[in-house]
Amino acid sequence: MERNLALVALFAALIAALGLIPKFTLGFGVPITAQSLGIMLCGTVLGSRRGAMAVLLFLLLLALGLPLLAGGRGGLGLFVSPSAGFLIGWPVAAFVTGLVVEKWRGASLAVVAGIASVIGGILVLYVFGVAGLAVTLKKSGYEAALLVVAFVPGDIVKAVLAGVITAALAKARPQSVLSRA
Amino acid sequence: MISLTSPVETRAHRWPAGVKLAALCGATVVLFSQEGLGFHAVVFAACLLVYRLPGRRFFRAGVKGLVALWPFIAVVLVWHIVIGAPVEGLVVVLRLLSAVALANLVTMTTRLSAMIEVVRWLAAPLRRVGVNTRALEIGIALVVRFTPTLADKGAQLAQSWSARSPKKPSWRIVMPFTVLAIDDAEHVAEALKARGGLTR
Amino acid sequence: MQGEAVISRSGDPSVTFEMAGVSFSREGRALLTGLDLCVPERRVGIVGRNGSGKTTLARVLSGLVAPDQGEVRVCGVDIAKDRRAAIETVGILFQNPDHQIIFPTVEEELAFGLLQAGASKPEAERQVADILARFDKSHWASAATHQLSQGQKQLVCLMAIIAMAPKVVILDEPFSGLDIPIRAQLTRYFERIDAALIHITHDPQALRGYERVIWLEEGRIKQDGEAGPTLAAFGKHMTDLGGHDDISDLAG
Amino acid sequence: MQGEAVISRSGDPSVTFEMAGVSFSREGRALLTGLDLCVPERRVGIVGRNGSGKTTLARVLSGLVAPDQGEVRVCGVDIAKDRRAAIETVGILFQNPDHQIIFPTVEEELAFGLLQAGASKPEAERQVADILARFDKSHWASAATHQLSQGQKQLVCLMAIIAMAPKVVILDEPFSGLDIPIRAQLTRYFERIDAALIHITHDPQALRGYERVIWLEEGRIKQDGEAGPTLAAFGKHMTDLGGHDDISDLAG
Ligand SMILES: Nc1ncnc2c1ncn2[C@@H]1O[C@H](COP(=O)(O)OP(=O)(O)OP(=O)(O)O)[C@@H](O)[C@H]1O
Ligand SMILES: Nc1ncnc2c1ncn2[C@@H]1O[C@H](COP(=O)(O)OP(=O)(O)OP(=O)(O)O)[C@@H](O)[C@H]1O
Ligand SMILES: O=C(O)CCCC[C@@H]1SC[C@@H]2NC(=O)N[C@@H]21
Ligand SMILES: [Mg+2]
Ligand SMILES: [Mg+2]
Repeated sequence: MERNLALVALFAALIAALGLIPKFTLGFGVPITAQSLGIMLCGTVLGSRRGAMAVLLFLLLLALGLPLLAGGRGGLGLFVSPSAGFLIGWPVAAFVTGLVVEKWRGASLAVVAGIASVIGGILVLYVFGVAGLAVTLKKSGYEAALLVVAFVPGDIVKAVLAGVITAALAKARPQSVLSRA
Repeated sequence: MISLTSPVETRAHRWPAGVKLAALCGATVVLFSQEGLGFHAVVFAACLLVYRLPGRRFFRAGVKGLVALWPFIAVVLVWHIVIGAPVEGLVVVLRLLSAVALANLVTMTTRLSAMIEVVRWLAAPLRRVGVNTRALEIGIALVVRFTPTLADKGAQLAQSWSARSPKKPSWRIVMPFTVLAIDDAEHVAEALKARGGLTR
Repeated sequence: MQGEAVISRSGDPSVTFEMAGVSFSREGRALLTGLDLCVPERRVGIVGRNGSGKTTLARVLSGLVAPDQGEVRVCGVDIAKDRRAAIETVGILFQNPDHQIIFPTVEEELAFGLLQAGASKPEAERQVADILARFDKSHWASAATHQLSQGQKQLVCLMAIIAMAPKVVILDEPFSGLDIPIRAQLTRYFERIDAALIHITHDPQALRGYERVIWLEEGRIKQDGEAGPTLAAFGKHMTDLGGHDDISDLAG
Repeated sequence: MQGEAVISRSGDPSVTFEMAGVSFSREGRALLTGLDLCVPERRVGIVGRNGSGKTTLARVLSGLVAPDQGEVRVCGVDIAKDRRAAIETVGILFQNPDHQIIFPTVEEELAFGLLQAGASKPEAERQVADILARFDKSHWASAATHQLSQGQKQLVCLMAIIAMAPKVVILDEPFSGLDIPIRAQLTRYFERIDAALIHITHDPQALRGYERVIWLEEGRIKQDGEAGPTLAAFGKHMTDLGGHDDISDLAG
């Protein structure tokens, strides 16, 4: 029980720590950020429910005003900014990513975690992101979808990283990979 | 960790956090229901005025939070000028600025402990149906704890590396760091348990 | 035999701790093997070489891990099962302060255990201020724990335990990083308090005035009894081992 | 004055270390202030209370952090700038072994520094086997570092440094968690080796036979000179401070 809570809090903090890596803000106001790697890892390591809880905890702290988003941003304002769709999609992304890792035991963990990250951290997440952009920027869904293409290469690299790290962690500390525990 | 709460003590610091949050929600709904340029210009000017009231230091901190939005503002303006709807562009920009400004205002005038109290209050119904909300409170505190220690642990590892290597720490440090973080969480879990854990 | 042993004076709160047939293993290695102990004494030392299982025993005694076999009671409480009673009964000082500190500020760290034990917020605040003042460290209240020096961290951990006033205090090398004045003060402080002490150390000096000493070797009891003779035997054995001239003659 | 001081025998490799006008601060607090030292002695102790800046000084001396002001040379090497020369010159034992260990197995941990210093793989393996055999710990080679006891970890860290054979060894409380036999053996071992030693400790006993002792207080040099008199003054001051009867009389 205490272990689960500590690991959930750790991963929420990990998302925050990844915000220390410099971001690159695209023209329409949403940055390319290492924090989405944290979202993927929440799912692949903690599994669906705890992964989503870690992200929710992170968002809660963000909403409470801690400057945890890349570039030291924080506060409620973010939830009405162009990033809002992505932020709302983050817990769902972690949940779906974790669900895939929990259910699919057929291939090596690295491959499973990588593909799960693509499904949850890209496919599912972008649905929310695009919707958010369409609302905040008053664009059509199609136009918004074009904008997020810029994130694809970076996010694929992150998915691969998530796969590799998860597999290595499962080797070093198997009992801490809750998605497979 | 530094929170975004302003060290400049304003009158709003003493207002109940819950009231401020509720007012903010209301204001945001109103902002997004209005389309008039005049309305948004007045609201934004009012926001700036409110920021200026507690003094220059507070104003500067507040403006810094808005300046961060400039790429977005530039693109929306250019885009709307290109498609021939500059007024609509201005409305989008002003609305966003006001919404962010108001939200940041709440953030800047409310302490973390007060925010945690609101969370406690919001979670009260959960408590009544038997959910252990103590976990939520401890969870918040733990994140605040892990964030600087993660950076610390990273720095420690980098130092241990440079004590024995002339080269900069390489990617090989990633796994040790991850494992260190996990071990840290396991230690915290044990320390929590030693002092009662989630029993209360 | 092992595992069938039963605690003789089961539930007696005046007995510091009792174990019967306690074994504990991790990853296929036996770290503790068949420990039977009944310890009514209130000043108990635990000694042994590096890796002999002292810290493992401390974790079992504080209920942080449950033994694979056997039974453990501290002041009559089944410490691994009844966690609520456990925190009122045992306080443990971890060997490595970095493993113990949970919170970002000294104040929060000290208050946590008190709140956990049921104190109200103002009550906890008062007690924290008290304990800080007692150690003349009131200026530490809002200090960031991760910026403290190693010895300072150790002192914070000690204050956190002392503040909770448990019936039994387990100290895992409490003085290893502390300076001489603090050490002297704490030694005197521990002489005075009512709580029973279980003190793990490599320094036989630190156990002066103790009633009983348990000497562990490879997870078993090598010798156990009155402090004087046990420490003497232990000290002699250690000096013998250390006396070899070549470092490579050293086993362990 | 401060910061203008210049190193007198700049670049002299026979001088253990020299510092001129060294100051270091973190988050607006001065942790070290205006240190001027020229230390040709080869057995140097550093003493001081908890939080007096000993570990910070060790980090500056090993070039892990650069001072805000002033210059530091160890065996003539500008330790903060010339990192390649630095790791051949200084080896540092961290106070907390958990801050030092990077790799999952003992073998990898010991080989790392050797490989980084330019040894070939087979060469490094041979040296690792050597050092493990010398301490009679060959069976530790593939052990998982995180499963070791605190003292065992400390010994691994020490072996990692000894294997690299630096000219100056900085020891930050090397014996705090070690058992008596290992302590005795290491003490003798350190007496014999050629490397210069800078030894941080709370235990004046550990500095027997040392030539010079530096006593730090709040980031400044309180006393510095021949070991005998400095330790005597330090010991007396510490005992005085520790002698008060009430714990709350204690400042620091
Ligand atoms: N998780 C683990 N898995 C396997 N072995 C372990 C684990 N934890 C500890 N050990 C081993 O158990 C033995 C006892 O460890 P313990 O920490 O209890 O020793 P100790 O007596 O406290 O030593 P020290 O004086 O160095 O602190 C050691 O040999 C250690 O390597
Ligand atoms: N990152 C930091 N920021 C601010 N203060 C710090 C930081 N690191 C250390 N300090 C402070 O610097 C002082 C000296 O710390 P240092 O670790 O050098 O002490 P020390 O002499 O090694 O003590 P000990 O005997 O307890 O190990 C302490 O008061 C500590 O709180
Ligand atoms: O505003 C922020 O800092 C975060 C917004 C979310 C960024 C999204 S997450 C998926 C996509 N990949 C990125 O690198 N950035 C976006
Ligand atoms: Mg131990
Ligand atoms: Mg120190």
